[in-house]
Amino acid sequence: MRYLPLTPEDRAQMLGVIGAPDVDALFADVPAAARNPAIGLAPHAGELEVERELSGLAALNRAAGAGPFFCGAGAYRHHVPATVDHIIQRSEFLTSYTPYQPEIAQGTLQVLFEFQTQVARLTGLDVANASMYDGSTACAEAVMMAQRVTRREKAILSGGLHPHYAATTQTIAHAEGMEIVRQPAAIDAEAAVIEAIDAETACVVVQTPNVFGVVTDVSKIAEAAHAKGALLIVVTTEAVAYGLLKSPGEMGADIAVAEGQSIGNALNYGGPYVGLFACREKFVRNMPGRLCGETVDAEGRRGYVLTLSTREQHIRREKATSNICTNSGLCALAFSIHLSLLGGKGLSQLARVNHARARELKAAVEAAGLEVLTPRFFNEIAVRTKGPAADLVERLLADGVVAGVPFSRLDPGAGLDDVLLLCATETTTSDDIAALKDALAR
Amino acid sequence: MRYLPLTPEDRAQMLGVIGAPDVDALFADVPAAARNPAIGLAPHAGELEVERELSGLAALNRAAGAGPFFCGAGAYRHHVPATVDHIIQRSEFLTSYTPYQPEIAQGTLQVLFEFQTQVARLTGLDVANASMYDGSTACAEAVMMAQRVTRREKAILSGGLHPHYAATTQTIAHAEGMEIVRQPAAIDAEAAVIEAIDAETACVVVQTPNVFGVVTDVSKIAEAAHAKGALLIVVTTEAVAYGLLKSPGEMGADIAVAEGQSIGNALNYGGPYVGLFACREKFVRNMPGRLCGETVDAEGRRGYVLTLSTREQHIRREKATSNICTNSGLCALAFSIHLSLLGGKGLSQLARVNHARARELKAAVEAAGLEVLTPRFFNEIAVRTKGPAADLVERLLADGVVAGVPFSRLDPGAGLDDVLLLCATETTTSDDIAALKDALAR
Amino acid sequence: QDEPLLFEVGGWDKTGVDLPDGPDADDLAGLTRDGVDLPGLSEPEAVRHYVRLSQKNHAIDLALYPLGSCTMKHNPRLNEKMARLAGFADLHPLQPVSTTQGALQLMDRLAHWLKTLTGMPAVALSPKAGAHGELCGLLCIKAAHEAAGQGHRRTVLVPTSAHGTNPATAAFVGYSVTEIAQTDDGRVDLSDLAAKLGPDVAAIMVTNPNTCGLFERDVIEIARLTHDAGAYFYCDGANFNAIVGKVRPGDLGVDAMHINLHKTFSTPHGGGGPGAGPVVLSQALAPFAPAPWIVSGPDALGLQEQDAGFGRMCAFHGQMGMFVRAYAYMLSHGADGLRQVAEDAVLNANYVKARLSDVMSPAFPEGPCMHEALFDDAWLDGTGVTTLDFAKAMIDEGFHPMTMYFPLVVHGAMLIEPTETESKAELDRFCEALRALAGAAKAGEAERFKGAPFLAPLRRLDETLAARKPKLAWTPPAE
Amino acid sequence: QDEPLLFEVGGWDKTGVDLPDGPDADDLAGLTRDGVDLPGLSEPEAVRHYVRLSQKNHAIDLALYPLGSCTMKHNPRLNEKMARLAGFADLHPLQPVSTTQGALQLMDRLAHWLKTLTGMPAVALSPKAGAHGELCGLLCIKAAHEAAGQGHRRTVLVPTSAHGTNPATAAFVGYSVTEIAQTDDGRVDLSDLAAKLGPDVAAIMVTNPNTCGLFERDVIEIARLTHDAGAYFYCDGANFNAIVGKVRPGDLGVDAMHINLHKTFSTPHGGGGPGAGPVVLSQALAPFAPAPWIVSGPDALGLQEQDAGFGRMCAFHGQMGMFVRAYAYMLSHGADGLRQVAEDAVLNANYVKARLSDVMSPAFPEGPCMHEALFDDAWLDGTGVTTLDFAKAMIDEGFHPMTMYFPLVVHGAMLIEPTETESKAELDRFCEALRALAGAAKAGEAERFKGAPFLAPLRRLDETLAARKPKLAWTPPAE
Repeated sequence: MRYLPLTPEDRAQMLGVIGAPDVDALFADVPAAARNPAIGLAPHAGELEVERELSGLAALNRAAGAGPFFCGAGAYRHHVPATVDHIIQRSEFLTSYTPYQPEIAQGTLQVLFEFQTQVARLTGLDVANASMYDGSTACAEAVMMAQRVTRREKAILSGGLHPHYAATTQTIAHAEGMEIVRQPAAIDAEAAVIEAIDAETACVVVQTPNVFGVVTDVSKIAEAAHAKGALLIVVTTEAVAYGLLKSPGEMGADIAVAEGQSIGNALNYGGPYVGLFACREKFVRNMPGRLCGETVDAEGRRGYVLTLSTREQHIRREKATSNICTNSGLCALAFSIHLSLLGGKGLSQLARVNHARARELKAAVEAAGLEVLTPRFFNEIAVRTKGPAADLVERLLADGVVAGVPFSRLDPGAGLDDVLLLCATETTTSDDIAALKDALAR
Repeated sequence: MRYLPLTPEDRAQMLGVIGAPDVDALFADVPAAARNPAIGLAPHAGELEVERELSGLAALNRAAGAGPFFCGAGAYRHHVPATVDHIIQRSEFLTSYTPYQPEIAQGTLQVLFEFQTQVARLTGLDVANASMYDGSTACAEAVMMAQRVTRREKAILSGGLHPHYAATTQTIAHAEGMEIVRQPAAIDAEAAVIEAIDAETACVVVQTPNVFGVVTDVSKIAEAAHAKGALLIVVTTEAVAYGLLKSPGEMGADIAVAEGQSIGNALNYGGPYVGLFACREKFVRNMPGRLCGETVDAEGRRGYVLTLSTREQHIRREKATSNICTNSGLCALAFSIHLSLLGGKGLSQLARVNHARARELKAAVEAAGLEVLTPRFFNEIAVRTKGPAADLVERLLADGVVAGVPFSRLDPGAGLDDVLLLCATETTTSDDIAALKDALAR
Repeated sequence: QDEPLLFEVGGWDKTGVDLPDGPDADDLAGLTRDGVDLPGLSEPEAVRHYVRLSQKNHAIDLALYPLGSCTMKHNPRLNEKMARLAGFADLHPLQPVSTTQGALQLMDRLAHWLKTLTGMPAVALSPKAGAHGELCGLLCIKAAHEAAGQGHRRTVLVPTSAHGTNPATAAFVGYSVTEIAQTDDGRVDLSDLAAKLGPDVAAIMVTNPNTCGLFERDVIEIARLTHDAGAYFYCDGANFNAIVGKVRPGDLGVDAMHINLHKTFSTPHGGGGPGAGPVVLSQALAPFAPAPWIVSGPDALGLQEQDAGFGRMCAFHGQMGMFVRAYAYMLSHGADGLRQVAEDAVLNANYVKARLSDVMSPAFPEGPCMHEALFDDAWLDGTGVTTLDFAKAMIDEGFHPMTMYFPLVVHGAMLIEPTETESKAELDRFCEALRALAGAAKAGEAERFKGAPFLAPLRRLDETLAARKPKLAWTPPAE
Repeated sequence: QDEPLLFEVGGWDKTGVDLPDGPDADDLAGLTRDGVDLPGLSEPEAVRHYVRLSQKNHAIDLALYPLGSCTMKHNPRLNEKMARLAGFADLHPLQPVSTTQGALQLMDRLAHWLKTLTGMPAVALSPKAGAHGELCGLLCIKAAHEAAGQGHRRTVLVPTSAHGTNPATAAFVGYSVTEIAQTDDGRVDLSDLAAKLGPDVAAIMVTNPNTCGLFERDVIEIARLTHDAGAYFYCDGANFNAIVGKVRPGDLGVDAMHINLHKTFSTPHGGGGPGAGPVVLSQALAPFAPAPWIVSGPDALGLQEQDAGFGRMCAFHGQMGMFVRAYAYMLSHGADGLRQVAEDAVLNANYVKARLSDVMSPAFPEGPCMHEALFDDAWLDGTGVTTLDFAKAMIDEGFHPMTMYFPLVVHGAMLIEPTETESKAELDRFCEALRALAGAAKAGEAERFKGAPFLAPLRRLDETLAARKPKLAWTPPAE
């Protein structure tokens, strides 16, 4: 067995040192009836065989890059420089543990410190944590953090929030005891939350660009929330949008959360991804997740450590701010490397290119006779289809075009079966858009 | 430009320190008329664009793994563990130079020392060098080394030697002043060299398994050569065969050379590959190429250095044993890693599996009515085709089967147009063989 | 040597990508920001920055990483390669399911292996880490109780030795946590458990093998008592690697258990995630599992993405990238290899325990341990050396420290988990180093420990300073 | 810390692959060996062995690697990724050419770029490294002379400053080597050249920019004199990176030049190869180029594999894996970027020269250098420190030494080539370190140099011992 270094001779010698007759003697505490059951699974296989089986399964999927492709809605196909994947595969990053021993984990820790700074600057807020599982769980954590900060129980979710984010938040925050008010899905629904804010409101959650692609200046919502003592949580599922749009902090957000997959990370059929989480400095002791902070070593040299861990489960146990143990360290590293390659300049360029591709997409869709519903967009638009959007997607698939995401797949009960979400990024070519247009025209 | 760190401000500052008005002033020694010509090539491109162009070109090729595939004849498709490619991509191996500064190159040096030991043991000889460009140039170098050892000028090449090896040797050794006697290509031709050995013969070059796949015990040839004061050079193009067959050293070879690609390295359309070169200890100071030796440091600790460099061009200049400067370091590393994973046990297993696949191949080809010409084989056979082998290959390609290499492609003048070379390895499945058989039967 | 922060070396107008400037977004007037205040690095600078940083890390690829309860085992590179196949990595979670049949098949096969190995009938794949899986499991239990009119059950029983995530998760879900006492031999005190199991108890959460590295030998009785009291048995599966292929939790009466794919099935820890925490469920709990759920159609697999169980744990289908790796690991080992994994993990731990017991003090000297060997600090009495000091001195020997001060039930705990992927030679090297250190501690060489590490990139860090005046982001130097 | 040899840690019956035993080869009775006497490592052991070893190496990814004449520049990872595409990496050299059209197109495009950048009409792609390319070039020249009835030309002229491969290659081909004198300002002495160019001269071999880092400003006159004498002008293209995109050797009268793809076009050095050494050729030499050769058919590209030119340099078509990397690099830079490469390489070298000239002694202080800055050891006079000592002390500062004692024409030569992929910040760090070292040397701190390096994995190695009693393979310890 190629992963198991012990030889039969090793095992015999070691049992001798231990003083056990055989290895089964070491399992004596296991009830005999439950020991060594027959397991009806295949025996071990060589690398070639395993590679064949998995390559075979992979070949049954249509990779996003295999042809014209317009899916977004919370996960985005971007080009990631080869350097990113190279570095995250370095043994010292890939096969290290959470940096609990800072003296021999400064590589990971400095990266986290840099990541936190990058996220704080992207979101226009003061502090960011060392990442969350993904955007949706970050959203749920943000809502629960608002409860800790405001000591109120109610959260208002905008109708523009990604339905999966809403469902995740509803499930998790509700379990923790919060009341979740989810507004009906609607294209340009952000302002509607203002009406709902009251003195019991812990927070309002608004997404921009929202799930329909609509870009919103949330400043007025921030004012309204703050006037009632509530927090504003701004959600972004497409982190590249930070390169072009006003930051949540600039618009008055108290907490910003985002899905960071777009930067540095592949689509991966939905995971692993990386949640971004930033807030104003005054809330820092109520934040969930890991934090990395600067300090000095015994000789006065600058160094980094995990800090404020008195918020965390391994110290506080049932009094922790969250039950989170792992973060998404390697995805955060990928994010940080890609962003350090981009820099502010490259991110701005990338965002502009994305926006330009989406404008080209919009023009093509309109030329094909469909109504575009999104008034202001970054790289995603919602389109009104003739008949169910899901049917259109199936039809276009037969023409080799993956046309986007029917909104009904995300929220079947919303009555928006004729809404299709389409996205374009820097990976979308004019040929791709032409193929979509032609297929639509057929 | 993503690979160029200098900013315009950097450049201006640096020119200031240098005291040059502009960068062109630094090129003042270049004749003005030849400076800054218009270059009619495309401007720089982003990573995404480059990736698109190269992926497009790659897609125009049919990868060997895309279907039934039976080419060998000097390059072999084997499964390489993922670990091998992972390790050779580590910065510290990939982006380091020839280990001229041993204090900060012990990683590379120890690997070379291990590699040399592995090659010596595989070939059954005393010493091996740190690799050559490939098997064919190693063969030419071996012939020239025989000239240095024996102070004779004539080399006899067996008719079973790979025609590309013969041509390379003829070109290079002839340029250096040797007389090359190349015997006519024939299936089982090794013993024929005995007749040709005379008192002017520096060496005889025999390949086993030969280009037709024939396995030969060369002990008698060794005796005959030694009786006349000539050296025996044994060539192997399929290094996996070392796992099953008697080693060259065991059969009396003075020098063994081989193509090491089969172990650790991909097909790469012919390169880079890695030449193996081993000989008896008494000839070591006549060896070409780099050698790594054990020594101690100033504190008595064991370490490794490049040694016996008084043979080499950078010291001896026109008196060097060879003009070789680089070896094939990274390919040698891949070879050594793969072989250290295999171990003697795994290599034996791998060789037996290869042999078994080839036996299955032989049975299928015979069942399809073709005559197999190779009496004793490792993983390659030569087959008599009805009509030109090249035509058969074209016909089977239309059926999706890459049937092997027509011998006429290697040596069009040999009059063996109806000979097809086929190979099977551990990557060849029974389905592949069945597909070949079906296609042959059509 | 100090590696500057990227903010100190990067250029504020520099970039390591080649992109066009792109047109102005004139249609978004008033909504755009004025640049992004982040430095960029050319590619050579970026590579060097991260490669230099990486060399400041310890890693399982460098030496034994004996973090008890964390399971740092070898991460096969084949798995990395497989996860990067375009058919998996370049696959969008919302593509038409007809274009993702291979992915669904992989998830279905992974589920089959997980169910078969645990002897449980169902598995929820979507939880993104162990703690997320615990949450999922407790939400299933809560939903099941509510469906049965047992919503009044508000207490969860947790042994004192439990991982912090257990009480944290229970509290998160709104349960009150009651601790169960431990016996002198490191197991759940059955009489205390029986006494505390009442009509208010929703579940017990027991880790097995437990965090003392011991198998709960009364586990079947624990399950019986729990079920008799109308409660569910949640098993923390963090230590499943000690029994995989050897014992099926389903045979022991477990109702729910999360599986850390990075612990048992070798997906890399990555410096702190991503993990993956699928939860196997008993028949009673299966109906309450969250969306999404794979469903078998006549010709193809489908995904039920709405209205399943108690809700939704996250946006998509879980950690697909980790599923690929874990499945590759399973196929590589097979049923026989996985049993060998458990046996070798336990053998290695017992070997370490045997080799160190004469110089250190095992917390539970009697009987075998499972996959980790637990020592207390009694043997350090009078040396002036603490568990922490001892652990830091290990760094100077080239090893990562063991887990310290956990579990809480053992004074100055040192929890050593070698895993099955360590060779005897490496174990011997490790034991020799620890024996030498132990000798030094007892010989009064306290200074060697108090100041340790001496040979690491940095000396001990001031964690108090970091927490008192948190500096969590780089700020430009004051002019 | 010492890493044992794999023969000391591996198991003689262990393997890190999972293969069946395979049937006996009973048809090969008498031809088989009795096992293979090599140890195996399990995969975790192998990974650890090589990762530990790797950390004992310096690398361009870690810091400046200022080896003059070796050109250690950044190796883009995109190129590694592209070379591993199945369509390139998993392609057999003898597949039907109809199934390798993409590979042939790539070679054809690479050839086009090489020809356009050098201003030469032809290129032979197959040479496997620079020295192999030199051999190819001289064989073309020899064949051309023979074809023209000039086979009696047996002398090659080579400047004293040449790379060792130049005279070695010339001698290899059977030419006698005559040295050309050098002027005080480091260039070919034209009058000496003119005097030695006679009817026996087959070729001159001149590196340009030369190994002193200087451009041969009389290159056009050199070419004229050479051609007038009936000889060919072979240019060693090792330093083409200094002028790529900026000057075309074809415009200077060059007849043949090899191009080290790893120097100019960034393919990785890999600890000593593989390289690639395509040779561009003038119209006069093109017909003599070796097989194989790409030919354009009506619908497709083909390969002429026989009867081309003077013969064959190697078994197949050259270093395809390196071609892919080099072509990716060319596309990434484009014509504009490649000129910038040359300019930045020269700028960086002149900057280093300017910053160090007051504390060290430049060999040729007047005028600009090209891509490398050459110092002699005059400035070390009386310090007791040699060039070697100084270089070894650089290791303790985290840098690789520069090239030492080459070119031979400069006493105690120190040849520094920073390349274009170094940032100003890294150059400054380097110059500061060298200035500080120079100060220390002059301040009489000779011990800091004599014993250096102190901080490397090993101290200075005994090369004399290694050569006197060569130990070139591991042998089992005596019982």
